[in-house]
Amino acid sequence: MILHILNRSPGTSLVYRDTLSAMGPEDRLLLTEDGVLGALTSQVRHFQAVQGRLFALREDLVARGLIGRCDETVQVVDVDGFVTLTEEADKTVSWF
Amino acid sequence: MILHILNRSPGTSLVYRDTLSAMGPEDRLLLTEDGVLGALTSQVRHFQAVQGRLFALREDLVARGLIGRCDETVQVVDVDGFVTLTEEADKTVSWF
Amino acid sequence: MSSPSDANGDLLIILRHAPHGSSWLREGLDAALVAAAFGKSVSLLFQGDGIMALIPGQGAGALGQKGTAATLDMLAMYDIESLYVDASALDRFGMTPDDLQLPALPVDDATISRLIAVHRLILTF
Amino acid sequence: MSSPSDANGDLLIILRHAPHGSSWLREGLDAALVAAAFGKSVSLLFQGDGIMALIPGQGAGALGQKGTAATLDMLAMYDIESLYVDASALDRFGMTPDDLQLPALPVDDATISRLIAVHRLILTF
Amino acid sequence: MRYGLLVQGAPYSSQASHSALRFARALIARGHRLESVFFYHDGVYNAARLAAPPQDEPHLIDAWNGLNAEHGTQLQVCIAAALRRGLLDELESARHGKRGHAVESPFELTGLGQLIDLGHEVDRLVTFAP
Amino acid sequence: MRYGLLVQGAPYSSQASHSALRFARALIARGHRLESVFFYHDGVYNAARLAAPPQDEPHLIDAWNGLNAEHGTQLQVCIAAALRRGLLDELESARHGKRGHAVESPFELTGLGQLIDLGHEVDRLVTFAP
Repeated sequence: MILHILNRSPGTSLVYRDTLSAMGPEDRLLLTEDGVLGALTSQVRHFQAVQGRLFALREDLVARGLIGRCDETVQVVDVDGFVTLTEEADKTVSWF
Repeated sequence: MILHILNRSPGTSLVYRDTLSAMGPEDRLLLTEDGVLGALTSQVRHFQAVQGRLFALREDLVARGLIGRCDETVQVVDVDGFVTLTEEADKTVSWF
Repeated sequence: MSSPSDANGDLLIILRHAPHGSSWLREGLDAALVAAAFGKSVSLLFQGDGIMALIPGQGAGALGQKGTAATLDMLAMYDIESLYVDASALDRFGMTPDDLQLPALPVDDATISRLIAVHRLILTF
Repeated sequence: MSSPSDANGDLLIILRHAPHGSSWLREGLDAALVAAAFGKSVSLLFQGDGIMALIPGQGAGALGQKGTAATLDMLAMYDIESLYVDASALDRFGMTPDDLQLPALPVDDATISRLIAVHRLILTF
Repeated sequence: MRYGLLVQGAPYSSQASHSALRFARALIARGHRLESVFFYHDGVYNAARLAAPPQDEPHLIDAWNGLNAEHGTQLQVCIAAALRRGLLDELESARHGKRGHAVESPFELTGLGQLIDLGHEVDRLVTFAP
Repeated sequence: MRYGLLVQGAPYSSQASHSALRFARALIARGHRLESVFFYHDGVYNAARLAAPPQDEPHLIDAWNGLNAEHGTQLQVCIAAALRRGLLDELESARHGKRGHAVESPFELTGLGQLIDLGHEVDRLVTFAP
């Protein structure tokens, strides 16, 4: 399992498309920084292909006032959970 | 007439969408830097709404080896032409 | 709030970046406050991800760096009352003006191009 | 050119940025050359706008700053021969492998994820 | 016409500075006057006096200095953006109790108000961003 | 586990440095070891010793120095990326015939080879980019 980390909003950047292309069937995707905009209910359809393997960073959602608007299909983790995800993954790939 | 200047590729960034939203019926659009990728025949459909008012910077096309791949509906100008466009416009707006 | 047709202003600042991820939004708001302090009439247009600036309940960022919520509260103090928000961006994010912490007027594409036409200077952030 | 299944390499560098507009591409290629000089087996994947790195006929940039065409020519000298290009990006730009200045193998999504799986370290630029 | 430029991109990382300099030379060659270049956001890094690019690459700081020397173009750097990023002149360095400085004349640290003034004084303000 | 971080974003301009520091503290708190932070692209600006952010904002350079002091984390700065951008230490400044320096210990200018070594030495390398 590989952890992919995406820090761009699907409202601005198309890098999410390359990220999804590069993900294997067990890989996980963590949305961080402006990437957490992709976790909103209105945006999460962009990540339908990785449903169940989609995570978002709690601190970045909270800082933006978006924690209550995060779609329920997204697993919210804090920075300790981020570390755990990197422990569990064979390696990480960052997309920006 | 207002000159809009766009330096992002439509292959990566969605800023072109906001640019087009903001353009009035007489306004012109100049593609520069990585923005000249939008002048390729395969990409120029993104800018159909401003056909006839679409320009691309020659020097940036040449540096990228793309001068021969620029769509014929795009008016290619060099940096002197860029200055002329700013003279003719009431003001400029940069999109990035 | 003035309607777009009144807004024959000195400066329109277009804010396209979300808070926290970069300093664009903060630096754009700083420019707005300084221009207002210099006596210019300033309008703000929140476009694309920039509408996230208007979401209530924002806090400090990683390591406690300041967000932009406090700066937004200062806009009224500086008489910056012409706030516009890109209606299509609101739609895209599934939001309405009621979701925003400040009263901003939703504007369509034609109005955005008119805002740009009637302001003397445009800065994008 | 090795096929993806052979590529059990040390390092995969993913190049997603076009030449000239930013230094990402150049800095990514520099990392590739240094890794190869350090004896690592290096593969390159050109993805998205990064496929523009492979267009022939590139020149110097504004003010004459160096492009990346010369660096690409050095790849073979450093034994970097595993070059892959995102097939969907080629399609999107209406290009074929014949349009490229170096022989790069077009790869589909499944192959891209496999490339990432079989390399020890992945760097994106 | 009188022009002003707003540069927001770091040198060497983005093409913004290169494009701005190219445009500056072209507008001057056409007989216009370039009053000032204002550096904001990561554009303030253009003022880093210690920049030492490889000899086969353009030296952007020298190029900015040349604009000032030959055409009297002011080089104004937003002080708030600069201090955060470590671009202190001698005065600010002393004020912050530090030794050494990273910015020197003809680049001058100044307030954001100068950008607003510039934008309203000149006939055209053109932004070059990363 | 042994971790390394690659930081590619300028401080104050992007969240990359903030996110990297937050992650660094969390992994250390969980008992892992952070061997080194490598700064590349605009990340090299994190080493600017003169940075003077407002007092109510985090001082990122101090935070990096703290990681080094408390946990022995190396702070490695790509020398090629740094020289272009004006981030010279005393040795490079003298070598280029300049006065003053912008980078000091515990930040060290080093080759890109150190990044490659780091990536293959540690169990996890995590990139924080702008």
